[in-house]
Amino acid sequence: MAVRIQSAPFDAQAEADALREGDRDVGAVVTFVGTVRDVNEGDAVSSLELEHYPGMTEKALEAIEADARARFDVRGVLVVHRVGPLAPGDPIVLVVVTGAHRGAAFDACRFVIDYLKTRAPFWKKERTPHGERWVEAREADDDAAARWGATR
Amino acid sequence: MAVRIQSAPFDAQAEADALREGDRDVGAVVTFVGTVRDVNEGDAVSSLELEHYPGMTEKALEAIEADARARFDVRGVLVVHRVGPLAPGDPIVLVVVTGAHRGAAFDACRFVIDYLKTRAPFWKKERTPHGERWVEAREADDDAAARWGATR
Amino acid sequence: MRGSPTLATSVVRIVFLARLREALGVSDERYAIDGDTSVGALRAALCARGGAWAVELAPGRAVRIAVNHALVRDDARIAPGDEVAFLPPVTGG
Amino acid sequence: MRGSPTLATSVVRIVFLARLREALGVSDERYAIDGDTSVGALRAALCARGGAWAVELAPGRAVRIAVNHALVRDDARIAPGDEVAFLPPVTGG
Repeated sequence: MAVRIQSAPFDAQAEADALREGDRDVGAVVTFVGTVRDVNEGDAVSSLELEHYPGMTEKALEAIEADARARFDVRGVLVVHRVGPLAPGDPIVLVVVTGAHRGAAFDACRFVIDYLKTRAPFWKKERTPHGERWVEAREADDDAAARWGATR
Repeated sequence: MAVRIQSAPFDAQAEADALREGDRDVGAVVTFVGTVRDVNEGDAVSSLELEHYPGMTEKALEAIEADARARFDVRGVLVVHRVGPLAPGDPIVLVVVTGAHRGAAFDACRFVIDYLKTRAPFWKKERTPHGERWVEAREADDDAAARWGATR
Repeated sequence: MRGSPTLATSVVRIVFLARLREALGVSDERYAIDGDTSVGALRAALCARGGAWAVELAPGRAVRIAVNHALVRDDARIAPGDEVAFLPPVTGG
Repeated sequence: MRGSPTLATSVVRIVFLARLREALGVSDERYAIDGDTSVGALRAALCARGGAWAVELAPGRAVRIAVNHALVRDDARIAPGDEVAFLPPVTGG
């Protein structure tokens, strides 16, 4: 049950091992990693800057994690999100969920990233051949979150 | 697009990095790891032996991988499954799927493990306080596979 | 008309994030509120500054507002010492 | 009555996996088939050996059969040189 915001990269295997450390009842580990693509809305992306709202972002992630644990029978949830300058191919976010069985672990992992994308105060600014621009929110992300029957 | 059957452990981060190597259009990496639980059907499990049917098992995994790529818009699929003696906490199987967006990557990863559990010729023999026994197939796994609208 | 910093009135801290900060040219400011104000009223008052304020904070614009780090609706109350943040649609993950 | 290994007849290789291998006490055997045989007929013939064979390969038992590494139904044909595998329900992953 951890949330971390950092600029350094992360190692998904090491994080997953740490999360399930000593918990031999875990049978399933589902991990999502979001990475920087080198194209967005048809334009090449040469770099990306991640901004967050210190204090609120951590609280928002913790609330999402608590919501996931309330909805799904899982054992561990970890969210690591990077901020600062990133390049194409770089990992941005890591969500790890451990559980006894894979069904709840898949659902919870997908729930966390779907909610993070629409509720956690992060913003991406990308550099393209046409200059810098703030990334627009994607309707597909709102739809994805809505599918979970938002509790708000 | 790879399938490996091995006795050695695997590193999910390294495998995922290799799978998306040089593919900057990847925005989502979904990984499933199945691990040995120290309890099954209420009995403590002290060790596990994984058997497979050399030749057929590889073909079955390749067929599942091809089916996943036909059904879902994903960029890369990797399946690594261990055989031989394993202990509680040990990783058994790794499924990694890369894609431009997370929806298809989650679906494909879940599809692969659901089909693997009901179609790939592997068998687990566990050692419990009551002696060795072959693990029974779980109906929940058949249900999970059925949900994908099996296309024989 | 910016809030007047008189002793009697109390002050809230307003924070602008990401694209809004750049569009408005302000990252944060101390804003004097007189007594019982709502989030909606504050937004309208800032909007009334005209220019980029009127464009970015117009009612139709997708701006979320948080008071002390919690997302709120327009009818939420603001109290002295609160931190009110104006957030563009989020794009993390 | 085990298949008789005469020259005229042809032979298939039968493989038994996991729990079946242990229950039947056989991992694989060369089995003579006379001409055109189906998977179902082969299963019935093995079943007719009685004992564990009759128990494990009885029609109701959840045994899958693969010919040359592909799962098949009972009506599938078997040809000389084929490898026929008897598989208990799988439990991988």
